[in-house]
Amino acid sequence: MSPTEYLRVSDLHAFYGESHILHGIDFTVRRGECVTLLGRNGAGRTTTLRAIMGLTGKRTGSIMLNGREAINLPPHRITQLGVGYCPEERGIYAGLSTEENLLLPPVVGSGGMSVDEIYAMFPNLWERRHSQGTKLSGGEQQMLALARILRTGARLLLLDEISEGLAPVIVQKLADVIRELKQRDYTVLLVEQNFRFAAPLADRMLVVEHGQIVAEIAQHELRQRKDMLQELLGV
Amino acid sequence: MMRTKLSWPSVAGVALLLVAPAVVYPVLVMKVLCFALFACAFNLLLGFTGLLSFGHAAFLGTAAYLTGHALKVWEVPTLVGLILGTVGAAALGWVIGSLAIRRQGIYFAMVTLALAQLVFFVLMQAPFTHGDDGLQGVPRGTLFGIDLTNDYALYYLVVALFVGAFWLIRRTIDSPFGQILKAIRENEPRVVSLGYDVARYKLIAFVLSAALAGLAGATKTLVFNFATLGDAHWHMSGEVVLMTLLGGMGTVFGPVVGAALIVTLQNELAVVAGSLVTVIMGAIFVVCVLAFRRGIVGEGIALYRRMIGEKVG
Amino acid sequence: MTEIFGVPLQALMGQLVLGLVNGSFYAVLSLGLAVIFGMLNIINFTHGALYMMGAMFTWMLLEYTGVGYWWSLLLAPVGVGLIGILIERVLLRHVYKLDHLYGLLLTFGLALMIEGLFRHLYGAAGQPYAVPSQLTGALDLGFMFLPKYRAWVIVASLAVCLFTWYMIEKTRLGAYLRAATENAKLTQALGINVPLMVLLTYGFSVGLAGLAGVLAAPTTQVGPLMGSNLLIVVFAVVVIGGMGSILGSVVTGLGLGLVEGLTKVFYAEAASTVVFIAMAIVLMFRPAGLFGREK
Amino acid sequence: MQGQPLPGDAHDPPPILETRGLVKEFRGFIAVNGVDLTVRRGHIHALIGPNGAGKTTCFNLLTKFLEPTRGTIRFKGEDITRAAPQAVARRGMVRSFQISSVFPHLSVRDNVRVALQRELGTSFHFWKSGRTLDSLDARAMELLESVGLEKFATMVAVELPYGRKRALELATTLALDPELMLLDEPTQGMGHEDVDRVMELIKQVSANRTILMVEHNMKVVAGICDRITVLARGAVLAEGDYATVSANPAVIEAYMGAESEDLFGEEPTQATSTRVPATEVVS
Amino acid sequence: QQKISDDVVKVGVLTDMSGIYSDFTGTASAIAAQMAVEDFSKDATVHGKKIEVVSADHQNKADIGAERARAWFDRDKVDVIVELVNTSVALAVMDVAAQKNKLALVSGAASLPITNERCNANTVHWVYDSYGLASGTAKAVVGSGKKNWFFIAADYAAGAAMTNDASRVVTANGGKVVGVAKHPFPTADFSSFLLTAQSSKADVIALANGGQDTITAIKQAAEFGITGSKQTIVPIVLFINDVHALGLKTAQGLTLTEGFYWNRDAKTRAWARRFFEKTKKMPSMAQAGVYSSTLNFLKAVEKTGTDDAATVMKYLKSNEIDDGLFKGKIRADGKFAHDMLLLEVKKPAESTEPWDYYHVRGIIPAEDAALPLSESRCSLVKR
Ligand SMILES: Nc1ncnc2c1ncn2[C@@H]1O[C@H](COP(=O)(O)OP(=O)(O)OP(=O)(O)O)[C@@H](O)[C@H]1O
Ligand SMILES: Nc1ncnc2c1ncn2[C@@H]1O[C@H](COP(=O)(O)OP(=O)(O)OP(=O)(O)O)[C@@H](O)[C@H]1O
Ligand SMILES: [Mg+2]
Ligand SMILES: [Mg+2]
Repeated sequence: MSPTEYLRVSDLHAFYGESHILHGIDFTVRRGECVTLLGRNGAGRTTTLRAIMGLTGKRTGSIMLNGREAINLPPHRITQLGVGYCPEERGIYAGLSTEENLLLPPVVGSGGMSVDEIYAMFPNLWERRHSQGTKLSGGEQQMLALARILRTGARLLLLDEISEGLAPVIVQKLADVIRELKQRDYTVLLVEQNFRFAAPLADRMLVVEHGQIVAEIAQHELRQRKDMLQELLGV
Repeated sequence: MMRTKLSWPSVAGVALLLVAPAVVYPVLVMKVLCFALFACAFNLLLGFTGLLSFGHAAFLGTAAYLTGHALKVWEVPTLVGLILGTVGAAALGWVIGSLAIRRQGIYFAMVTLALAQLVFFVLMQAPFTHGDDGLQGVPRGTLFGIDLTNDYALYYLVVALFVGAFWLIRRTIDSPFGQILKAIRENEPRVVSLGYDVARYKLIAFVLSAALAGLAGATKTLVFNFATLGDAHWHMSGEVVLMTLLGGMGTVFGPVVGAALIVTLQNELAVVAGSLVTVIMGAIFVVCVLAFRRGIVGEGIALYRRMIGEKVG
Repeated sequence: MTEIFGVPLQALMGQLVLGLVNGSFYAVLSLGLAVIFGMLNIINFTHGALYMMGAMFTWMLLEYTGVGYWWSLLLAPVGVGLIGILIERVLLRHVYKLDHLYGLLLTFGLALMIEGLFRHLYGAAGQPYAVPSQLTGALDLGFMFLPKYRAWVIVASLAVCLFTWYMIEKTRLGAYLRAATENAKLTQALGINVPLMVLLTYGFSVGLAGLAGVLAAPTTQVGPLMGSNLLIVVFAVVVIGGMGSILGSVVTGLGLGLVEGLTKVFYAEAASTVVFIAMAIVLMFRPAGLFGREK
Repeated sequence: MQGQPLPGDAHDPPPILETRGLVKEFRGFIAVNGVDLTVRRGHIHALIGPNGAGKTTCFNLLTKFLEPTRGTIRFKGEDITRAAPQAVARRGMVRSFQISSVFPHLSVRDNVRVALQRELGTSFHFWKSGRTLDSLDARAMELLESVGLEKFATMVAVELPYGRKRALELATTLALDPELMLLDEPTQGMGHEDVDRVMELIKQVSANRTILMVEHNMKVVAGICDRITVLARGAVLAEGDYATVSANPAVIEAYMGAESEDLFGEEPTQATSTRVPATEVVS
Repeated sequence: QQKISDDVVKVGVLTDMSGIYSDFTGTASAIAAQMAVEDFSKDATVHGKKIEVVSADHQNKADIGAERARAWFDRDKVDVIVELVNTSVALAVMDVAAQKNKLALVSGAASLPITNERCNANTVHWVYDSYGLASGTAKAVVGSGKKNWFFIAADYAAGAAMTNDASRVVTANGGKVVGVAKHPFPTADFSSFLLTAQSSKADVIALANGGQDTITAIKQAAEFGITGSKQTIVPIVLFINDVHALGLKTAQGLTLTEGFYWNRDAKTRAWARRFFEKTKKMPSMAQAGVYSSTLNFLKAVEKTGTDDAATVMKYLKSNEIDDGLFKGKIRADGKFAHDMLLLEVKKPAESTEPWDYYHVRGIIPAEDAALPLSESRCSLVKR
């Protein structure tokens, strides 16, 4: 495998109970790259991320995380390989204050942002740091979910629908954050419904349909493959 | 369905029961039958409704004392005595049940356990139970002129009672009511969405189970001529769980097998095990949970199905 | 002197204080149960047996190694905790995936085994354990003479409850624990070794039971049966408290101790049943328990 | 953003279900926020909206699986705001679940029979023989045929493929012959062919009843729905037939965003709101 | 003149080996019976027929006990069942013995009904009963000048019975009952009851309960400094094994009644030491009773030449019994009336050897320690 390659997923199948959701996902993400998974509701993008984290039911195939096979590792070991996961449902803890939520994930690598940096980046969190996690507004919860993995120094970020439920200004800010992360040579795997948000950020876009990758589009091909995207994403 | 697949064992079983006293002690068999009935009643709840009651001894004990007192002090006819015990247990079941079904799962178990303990204390303190002495020397009386002090006479009464109750339980399981119980165990919200009042089904199942447990207790008093606090102690509640688990919960014959095993085991351990009886009982529990969850009959059925190449649900 | 329902206030106060002593046992035990339930979703039927073990260890330490009360206060709970860890590793592990009723049955069987074993080895009448010399004698509270040891029991258990509460509510570790209780999978995905946490939590909670055992040793006969009856009462406490919060179980524990104390004044015969009656009433009006949120 | 329910003109059928100012709060978080919903007799009415918009919660409120925090629900003119779930079901409003919801270890036929036997009124009769239920088999088979499951009648439900389970669920719901049927994402997790079958099915069963369904699949919505209500962040964003709704810019922004015309317009727009996918919320 | 049935004389020791009574009965009782057989005849025979001892654990379950008794009598040729601790089991087995016309010699159980309303012709109550302990102790203690009594009584049949029996004697002998505190059974915390007792200023605090409760109460009495105060604690039912379990430090000064004390005289000591050899503990009165009852049964068989229940019982009831452990006569109602010992627990300093726990403070004559036949409700007592 090429040295710059950070994540290689091959022939990944995943299940929830009896329902077979992923039917053989194949893709790779190189270090410092930002890749977006597009697709309709229920296409299987979230499931892809959950499967990488080992959160689905049964899963088969192979997941190489910079050279280590992770398909059989328990979630916390996967994280310790330097992965940060921001779940679709955000997963803010009601039992913890904002700050506790932020400090919860253990540091898994060097080069994570300091708490001050984070508060500087998301002032709202600073203001609300003592209030109960789930009392935050949807948008603030989203920031918190993202912020807490930036702290850990994870090099690969799996971000699920981070733009959703956020006011345009914050979406803007998030876009900047992602860009900055790319500067810092983070690797990002983005799941997005909001095409406008994803398009400018992604080096490549993978289209998921019924648990399979049906198309790959590089940043520069966007315009000419517009109709094809229409067809795949639209109705 | 069960009905067709398992009817031959019932026939064989009944036949066996009829000839049994020729070889084994009638009293021993009667004891087994009492506990088998107790376990079946319990299984109706755990195995077919998915409710683990950890306080079924309360019903066994209460009925045992009620029947005993009625026969000894009020000197009612035997049949009336049995009915009183059963009805009493049912009533108690209704009270405890309507409290307990407000909670699910583990809570349900704890609540039943606690309430049963309450009943135990009450029985312990009530004068008519004679505390430690137990309610002794309960007369068996007569039935349709037949003198029941004769073990064999009583034996056939007990067999009749058991077979009757057992039939009722199986009938219940297959009945329209039983169908709903199964459905509730499988997927409660769905049953609600189909317009059934789940709580009432649970309660009825609970009362039914309590009543039959009561019948077991009443019969036991008749067999042994006494009722003691042991019948109401929470160890007894534990034992019936063990019987059901060992025999196979949710199977029709499991509890019977389990009861037979445990009863004989206890009798034999009495001579051989010295002071390790409880340890052994506990060990059986642990093994069953870890390695043997289907229970003897359950495993048997599974094996049988595998042999005739049928999938196990 | 002042009277309440014909009971001299002095006596009443006395009984309340004594109720508080029992209450603190309930509190420590139900606390452990609650934490275990929160993390493992298991009702730990062995809790009573392990409480007994705590006391037995205390006795053994003195009997065989001459180690006294104060060291036992540390060693016995640790010992019990280790045994708990063993139990979790060897047995409980296998039932998490199953319906949680199996957890209950498993621990029940285990309790039988432990109690039977100790009875077999050390007899039923139990063993004597003297009050540590530093705590003999009584305090004059004005309205009663409270044996120093009883006072110590109250102080110690309240301290333990407070400590546990602090650990869980205010520390990093506690945050992990709360997170794992709320959403184990995600917490693990954030890089926290949840299985290990579960192991330690169980060890700790069981250690609490052991500690309660040590505290009980000088006040009751140290025998194999001391756990089983107490446990059922604690279950009732748990149902009443409702597994809601840590504080919930503590408060309920102490509260019921007081209620029991009062009952002993006004209608002693009901002292052992009052807890269960209380439970029935609570169930009628607050099925989820006083501090409980539906699980 | 409050969408106005269109003034019911003459040839609009009468409403069967109406909600006024329906609100549901979960510990401070408002999942459903003042929804006025009007479902008219005989319609296939779709409830769409981004994840976490409150669709499933709405269902749970309508079927009384959740107690509304505020607001009223009227079904067939009667106020059912405080009725018990089973009572609502008996009045003829029956729902299906977002996660497939069958009785896994009962046979396919028995699954349907559980629903059918309610009509017999013998469901408390524990002394009656199970055979008394055999009279229902004929009807059960009919229903299974109507969803193309007749071949699987004796199979244990567990063993059905996902799509077929949804079909079975539908059959079970149909067994109660409800006047109003609530379907939560009936095509979720299905392949194309399944989707088409279910679409057909819904169309065909809608003959003499009303259907309210949650659906993410625009194809289905566009295909068979007479009327569409769009929820966003717990409130009604728009209402009307597919044409009206899909043209509504607010809806395009909030929900259909990705397929809107100015696909590559630079300015970021109002994004959709997503929280816990209901698959993990309900149950 | 019948012979020995089915050519063997079998003694069944039915006892509690795994439960709360196992300390003062249990496996050691079986050993006691075995000793009796050996002492009776070296080669364990009578009239050339083998003597065997079998034993079983009734697990404190009456039905298991009754079951076992039936099996023994019908199948295993057992002629007599001894020990029978736990009153519910004892009463149940008595009935079986009567049915099968075999013998039941009770030494472990305490309940009065055994020789009162539930008495039968096949049963002897060998060692003690709750009435004897209650009234006997009461009379002796009141006699010693301790007039005011406070009862801490378990709130169930047995507790009530003991309280009444004792109270009657107390008042009859010019004493006075200043209070009764009923406690639920079982109780883990007696402090509140002890407080009330303490404040009652009674001379005597009588514990009308048993087993674990009594032990706990005594232990906590020590904690509350009642032990060693001028208030005397009188546990009505207590065995030397309980004192052993409590330790002299806690138990010192208790006044109680037992039917047997190993360290009473040379004979008892000699026997007890042999018992100790085998069991590593000194005999309780129950275990002594097992020895005594077995021995005397065998003697009776030898004298009468049969193991027929009626004959043996007739002999036992018509001859004075004196085996060095117990001395007295078996009454019509089956109560073995013998002297009881009023004992006081020594201070740790006073104890000269292990298990040397008691001062013998007096002898309670048989007639004080048994329900007067005039008051008996036993059908065997003709008036
Ligand atoms: N816990 C679950 N149990 C069963 N099925 C599930 C579960 N979670 C998701 N699914 C199903 O898996 C399929 C893919 O879900 P997934 O969440 O991956 O969709 P997605 O591509 O992320 O779209 P969106 O996030 O917009 O819902 C859907 O059909 C969904 O119904
Ligand atoms: N029990 C609950 N406790 C707290 N919040 C809840 C609960 N149930 C739902 N919610 C919240 O209410 C909102 C609406 O949830 P709902 O399930 O109705 O969304 P939905 O529109 O059905 O989404 P989907 O398309 O994924 O089914 C979500 O944000 C969810 O977080
Ligand atoms: Mg998703
Ligand atoms: Mg013989």
